[in-house]
Amino acid sequence: MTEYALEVENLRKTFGDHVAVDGVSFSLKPGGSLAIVGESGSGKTTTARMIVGLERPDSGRISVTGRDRSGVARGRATRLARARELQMVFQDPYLSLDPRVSVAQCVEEPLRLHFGMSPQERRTRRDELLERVGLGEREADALPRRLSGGQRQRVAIARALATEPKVLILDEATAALDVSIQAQILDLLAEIRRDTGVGYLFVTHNLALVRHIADDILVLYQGRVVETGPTRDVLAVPEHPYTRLLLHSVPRPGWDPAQIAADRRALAAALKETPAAPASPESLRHVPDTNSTERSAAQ
Amino acid sequence: SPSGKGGDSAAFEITKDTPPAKGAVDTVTWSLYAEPQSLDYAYAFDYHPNTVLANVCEQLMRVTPDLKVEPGLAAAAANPDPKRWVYTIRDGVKFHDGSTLTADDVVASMRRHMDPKVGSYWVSAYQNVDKIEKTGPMEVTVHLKRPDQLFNEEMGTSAGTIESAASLAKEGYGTPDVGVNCTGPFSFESWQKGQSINFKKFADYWDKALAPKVSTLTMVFIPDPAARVNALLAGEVDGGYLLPPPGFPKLRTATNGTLYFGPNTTAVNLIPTNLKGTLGDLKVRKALSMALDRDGIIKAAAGGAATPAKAPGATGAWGIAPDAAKEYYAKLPALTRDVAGAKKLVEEAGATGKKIVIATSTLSPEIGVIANAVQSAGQAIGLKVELKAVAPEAYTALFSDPKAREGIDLVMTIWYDSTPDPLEFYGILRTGDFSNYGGYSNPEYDALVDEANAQADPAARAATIAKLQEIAVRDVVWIPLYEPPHSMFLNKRLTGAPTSISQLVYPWAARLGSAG
Amino acid sequence: MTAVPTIHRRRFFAPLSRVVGGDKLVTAALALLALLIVAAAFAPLIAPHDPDAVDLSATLSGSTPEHLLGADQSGRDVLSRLIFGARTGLLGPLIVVIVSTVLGMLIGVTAAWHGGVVDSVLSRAMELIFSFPALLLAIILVAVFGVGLTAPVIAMSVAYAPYVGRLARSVALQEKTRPYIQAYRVQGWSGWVICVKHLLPNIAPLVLAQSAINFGYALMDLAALSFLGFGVQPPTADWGAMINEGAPSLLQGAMLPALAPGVAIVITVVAFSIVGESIADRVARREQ
Amino acid sequence: MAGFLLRRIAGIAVTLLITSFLIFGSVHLAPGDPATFLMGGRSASPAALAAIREQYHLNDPFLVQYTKWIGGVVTGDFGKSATFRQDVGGLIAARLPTTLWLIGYAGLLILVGGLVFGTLAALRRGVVDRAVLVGTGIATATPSFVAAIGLISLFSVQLGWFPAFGNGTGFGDRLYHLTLPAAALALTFVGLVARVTRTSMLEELRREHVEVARSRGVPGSDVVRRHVLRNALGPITTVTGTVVAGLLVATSIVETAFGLSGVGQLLVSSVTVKDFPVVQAISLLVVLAFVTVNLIVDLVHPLIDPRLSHAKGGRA
Amino acid sequence: MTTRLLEIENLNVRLPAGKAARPILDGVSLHVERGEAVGLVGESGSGKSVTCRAALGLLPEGATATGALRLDGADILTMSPARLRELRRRDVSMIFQDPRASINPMRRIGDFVTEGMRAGGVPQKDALKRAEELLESVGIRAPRAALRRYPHEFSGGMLQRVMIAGALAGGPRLLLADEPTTALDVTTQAEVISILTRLQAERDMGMLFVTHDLELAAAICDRIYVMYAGRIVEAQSAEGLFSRPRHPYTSGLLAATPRLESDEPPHGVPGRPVSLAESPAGCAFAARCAHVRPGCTQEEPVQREIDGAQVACLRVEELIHD
Ligand SMILES: Nc1ncnc2c1ncn2[C@@H]1O[C@H](COP(=O)(O)OP(=O)(O)OP(=O)(O)O)[C@@H](O)[C@H]1O
Ligand SMILES: Nc1ncnc2c1ncn2[C@@H]1O[C@H](COP(=O)(O)OP(=O)(O)OP(=O)(O)O)[C@@H](O)[C@H]1O
Ligand SMILES: [Mg+2]
Ligand SMILES: [Mg+2]
Repeated sequence: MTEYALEVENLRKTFGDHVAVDGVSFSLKPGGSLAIVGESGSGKTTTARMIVGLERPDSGRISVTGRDRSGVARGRATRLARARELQMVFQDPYLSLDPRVSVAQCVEEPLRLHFGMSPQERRTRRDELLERVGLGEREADALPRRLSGGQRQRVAIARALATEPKVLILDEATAALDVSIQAQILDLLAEIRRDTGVGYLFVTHNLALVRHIADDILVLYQGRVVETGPTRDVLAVPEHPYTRLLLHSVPRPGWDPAQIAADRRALAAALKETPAAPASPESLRHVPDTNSTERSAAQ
Repeated sequence: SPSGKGGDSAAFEITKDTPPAKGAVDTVTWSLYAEPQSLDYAYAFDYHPNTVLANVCEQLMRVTPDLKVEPGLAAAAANPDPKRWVYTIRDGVKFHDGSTLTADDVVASMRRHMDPKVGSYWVSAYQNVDKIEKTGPMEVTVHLKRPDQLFNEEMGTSAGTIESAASLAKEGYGTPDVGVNCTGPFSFESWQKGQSINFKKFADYWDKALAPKVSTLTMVFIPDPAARVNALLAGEVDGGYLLPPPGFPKLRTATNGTLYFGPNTTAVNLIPTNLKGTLGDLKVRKALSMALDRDGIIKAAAGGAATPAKAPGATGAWGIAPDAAKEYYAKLPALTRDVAGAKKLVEEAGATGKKIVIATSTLSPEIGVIANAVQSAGQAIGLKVELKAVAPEAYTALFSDPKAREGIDLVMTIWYDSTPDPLEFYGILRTGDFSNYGGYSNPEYDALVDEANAQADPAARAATIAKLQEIAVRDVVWIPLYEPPHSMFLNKRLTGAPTSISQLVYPWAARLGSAG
Repeated sequence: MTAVPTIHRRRFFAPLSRVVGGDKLVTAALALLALLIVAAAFAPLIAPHDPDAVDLSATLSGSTPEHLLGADQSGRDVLSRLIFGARTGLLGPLIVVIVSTVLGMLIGVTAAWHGGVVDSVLSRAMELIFSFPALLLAIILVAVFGVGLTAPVIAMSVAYAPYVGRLARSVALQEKTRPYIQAYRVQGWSGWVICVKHLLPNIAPLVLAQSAINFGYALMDLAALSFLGFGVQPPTADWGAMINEGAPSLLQGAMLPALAPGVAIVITVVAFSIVGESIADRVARREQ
Repeated sequence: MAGFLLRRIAGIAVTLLITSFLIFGSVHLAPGDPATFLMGGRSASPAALAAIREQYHLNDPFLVQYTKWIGGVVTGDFGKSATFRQDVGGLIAARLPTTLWLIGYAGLLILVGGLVFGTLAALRRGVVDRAVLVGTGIATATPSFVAAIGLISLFSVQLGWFPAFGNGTGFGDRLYHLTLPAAALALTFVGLVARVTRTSMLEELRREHVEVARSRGVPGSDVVRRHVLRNALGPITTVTGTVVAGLLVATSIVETAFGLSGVGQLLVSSVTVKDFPVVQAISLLVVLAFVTVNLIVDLVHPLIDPRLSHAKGGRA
Repeated sequence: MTTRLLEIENLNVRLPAGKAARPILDGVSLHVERGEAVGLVGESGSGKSVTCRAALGLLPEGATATGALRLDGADILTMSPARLRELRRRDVSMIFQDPRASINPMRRIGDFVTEGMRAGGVPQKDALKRAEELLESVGIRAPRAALRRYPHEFSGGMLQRVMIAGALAGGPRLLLADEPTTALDVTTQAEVISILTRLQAERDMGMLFVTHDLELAAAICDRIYVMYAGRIVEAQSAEGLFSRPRHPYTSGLLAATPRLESDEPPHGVPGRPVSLAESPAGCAFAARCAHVRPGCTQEEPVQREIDGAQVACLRVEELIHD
């Protein structure tokens, strides 16, 4: 009995002896928007992949609208149920579409799998979805190779929306696009959230972007959560030195790279001394509904 | 001298011998078409091992280049009664290791053929032998189960080869690492596996008439026919026997040597191996024989160098009575090609449309060419001729394993006699003989074979064999194709080597020497 | 002749067609192959003579109006034998390619898709077969089961499978991690469906390109075996066997009986590699 | 490194054990009585056959026979050839020098020819590249036996430049004798290596670090040597390794065509007469050579590409 | 009048041969003074890299160039190959986007850093010593050991430092930086940028800094050129660009860039960036421009100076007053 669309507890994943994700917990309200930020290799993608079931967590719990979705789905029913709850949009629009499948088919496929629609209904729904992401009939018949990066990402979004998921996971979904196109896609995503009430889990390393798209933010550092809270607060008054560093690193007028470089070295040195505690406990001011992160960070 | 004309190819001339050698030469390199698998005389049953061994190991009897049987290591062979051969061993014969030849060596050498553990290829020569005994320090007696004149002649082949008993007892006798220790004019030196075998002149050779003029003799193995011909033309090797027919045109026109054609005991035949099938009908066999284009076959398969044959046994194999043989041969009905007549015969036999299976193989090019020609001839007279390809090793097995012959009606063979006695060939058509592949059976014929084998007088024996020949031709037991001459190429710096096929058993290299 | 060149996903042998002749060369190669297939299929209608008809008067005749490519030792028409020889010449490699492609795809894709133990077992098995050069395997099987086309074709189908398998595996491994495949998993499709409907079709062109090239190599290997006397047996007209039979005639200055089938082999293999390489090139360019 | 080597060698041992079993086992599947094969197709009395069975342990159960055989193999005893009545080891040893010479010679031709033609094609785009591509296209499509026939009829029959037979003795003579066979053997693979060289060099030429080197004023020849060729060596080594390992079988064709008595020709003639002890031994030898060459290639790779080094990893 | 360090005048680059024939750059003019950091900003395919490489005399294969490219007055386009190599070794250096791709993975770091010097004839020992100093100056600890290590043993950020060290080896007067930090994390980017700007200032080098990040360009550059479809559409001082963008494309780009400071959400520019080859007659941006007038698709805009900014827009005067 929970009001959360997505709830993640104490997720952990290791590759060999490398700990990629360690004790990550968070939750996302229906229609909410949460951003996971962190530098390269901090475990963002791994976390996202565990949530959609592409990777099996070593331990931890994932639940969607209260139902347990930990582990890789076995039977067809669970597989389909999970797919109707969670969908994902990938980073590289050039690789995320089957080169042999036309745009229309690409959107129809999940409809066929998930809903017992008549072909007519399916076509209508498909056209709705494509229109929703700003694609017309001309693009519908095309193969992905004839589309631009932005158009492809629109197709990917339409495809993800087809199963009417509760939560859409976007792993650097705009990172490969030009700024002018990125903004178009962000506009579109905001609009979709308003209209459908789908929740977003953004994975990104671009803090400036986070400010405009996410209600809440979760900062990952070496697989662990170092800070979390409402975006506005965290960005205004970052508590953890790493968050501060990340924030200061974003170029802007009055930007002082030399100072940042010094801070970074200081942080690295500090962490080296206490490798077990990447986060200072007082920096974790808000951990929604679960204290596990606090606990794991406080030890 | 006999000569033949094959198709429209150039005529070939039989040269009985080459001019005698004038002087000594240091080294001679001779080509063989393959590497002998062993130098053990018990397994010397093919052209290449025999060509080598003839110079190294000697037999009780000796077959001369003009195909006569003479005393060899046995100074005398007596036949006191039809079921006994007594051999007096020659005195003062030295083995290559210096030891002296005794009756013990002879007994040991001969008994080996009868030992199943050895698995001698010459075991059939001993099929009538009861026991072999030493009957004196220099005398050996062979007791027979039935009269066997041929036995004595076979003692001129590998079946009569004598090796030192001590050497025979050695582990690995006849292999490249151990070699052989006989009494011949050349002694074994070394064997470069896969490349050559080297021999040295044997100083203590007993037969002074055949004292070698060549100090070192090297036999090289050149399996590829083209390579062999080119090596001869380039002077990389000095000579070779049994050359590939496709090379004849080039060798004939060589400037550095001469291609000789010599007397031969070889005949090329088609063997009907299944006298219960389509070919069981004499008319069909006759028809097939009539339909064959022998001249064409000679041109395509033998490089034009052969004579069409009327009889299955080679005329050249009548060494015991060469002149009488010509008369007997002349009396045989002429073989003229008559396709229409043949076709009629097949119709009469009711065999039109019946199937004949002929074996073909890549073992040697002639086999394929002849099989193709037979197929074409058979189809022209209304038979259905199928070619069955058999693997090279299976082709050899056709002649030893009845199972391998199952389903095959016709097999081409190149058959040579090791002795100058035509009974060696005609004897095999006796009922139940190992080599009577078709299972031909004729009591009259069998009786004549036994009669001949008991006749000590060559002329009388020849007359009996002539009757055998007539029957074999009449019954078309084998279908004769042609008789090729024996071929040899000799570099012009050399002379003296015999041209006849007896080089397989005669120490031919001992006569080799410089031409100038 | 066992080092089959392997296609790499992005890198590939410069397709001849890209440097010389362009699409025209590919068209020419395809036309030639089509011609060859037609010739093989309708050999009895096309060949001027019965391939086995013996004409001893024409033995080793050179090129004449009657025998355009001359006649062999037995006086058989070389051109007709060449045309009939295309039958075994193409059929053997075709079987090898089909079997090895199916087998290789199955192994490669299964290994890549399942990963883990399945992958390591299958990869080991492929490595094991790899340590037998195709020709050796063929020779061993010939030693065991006797000469003829069957043993070499079986041997080569097995020996070529890991070449296809390795390629299929590596391509499938890459393809498997591509987001579009993952997107299908996130959509809830079963592994089977994704594998068959999306993975296979996407890796197929590259694997087929490899197979087209393998075709040429299988042709060469099988011809070599026939040349050694292990493969197609006389009197069946077969290119490799024709070279074997024709080789002695070279001594008599008759080149055609051995040369004509030799040239036929070279041209056919070149044509197959042009086609295979251009497929691979197309795939590679589409990827970029 | 040592651990890696040990693991690889253990792997090879397992591979050899399995392959030896497969080879020995498959030969046992051969239809027909091995004893008759051993008689070389001659007439054989039952007594002679029994003697042969005894000599070759044919009456033992399969596994016992295998164990005896593999036990012998480990101690270098490959059994006795049925046709040659000699030790198989000796038969092979006598022919190995010729074959190794041939492989070495051909390998050299392949490597040098492949590198030279491939490099030329990669660097001289245009006419040279086209010529090399057409040439190698045809070369790779020319089976060695076709090449052998062509070379023999041209160079030894028509022109008489090279000897027609024999392995030669001594260095120069061998070189002279084995030139045509080595050329026939190498032709297909020169084409292959040239094309791999060309492709991987072109690929390296397109790499950014090559452009970076150019942008830093490094002369063209140095760029080619240090950046292009050096980096392209990986795939070239792999292909050359596979090719050279494969030569051991490919020589059987060339040796047969040229009538050279080497291991390959021995294999072919032994298959023809079903001399199984020889076939088994040579097959095992080929497999051994194959895996050994592959091991060498694997050991060479880290020397070419430090990223593959098994010893150290990690980042600064 | 003193000559400028780098002066590009009306540079046109096109690929002529065969099917691939197309223009890449059209009338690009820009200049860099000694000690000055100049930004070159634009979306992908706009021609930033081509412009940058042209300054080293590196053109795409088969491409032809017209116009002028001068370094200290010497024309790069007409230089002999030997002189060009000399120029690359000594006068101009370039830093590329992906350090891992730019450094030969099979050779040692030391080989990379000393390569240019060795080609210039500096003895091995001296070159290594200098390389050690350079590595030290870009902040690599244990530089002597680092010389013997291989690229794969370093992280991306560290490699980019090595790259910078290598670029500085010849003591260049002009540094070309083609998106040197795009492949790096933001924190690493800051570090690399700090090294780059420090060294640039210390050595009084001119720097042409290519990026698609307007904020980054503004943070480190004095002047910024904005490129669109193979043409320079606007050139201004950094503050000017942010406070008074003159070209509709610049404004669009600014509006589309998410900002940490502002609450204004990013707004997309409709359509997608095109390359020069794809762009129709007239203004290449016309199809995406909110202020487009029929004339825009007919007449190609030429650069004009407005309030110290160079702008290539037909309607720039009208828009200022809007
Ligand atoms: N399949 C895998 N096998 C081994 N290690 C992996 C695997 N996937 C990820 N890792 C490691 O796990 C860590 C976290 O990776 P992840 O991709 O989640 O990072 P990320 O935050 O998404 O980084 P980026 O911003 O670069 O995408 C990294 O160190 C990565 O090398
Ligand atoms: N070597 C080349 N051959 C052919 N065309 C090229 C080459 N290099 C660049 N181009 C073309 O020139 C145009 C400009 O490319 P350029 O690399 O300068 O863009 P860019 O502004 O650097 O883009 P990015 O931000 O993606 O690096 C593009 O359309 C590109 O396709
Ligand atoms: Mg990621
Ligand atoms: Mg660029």
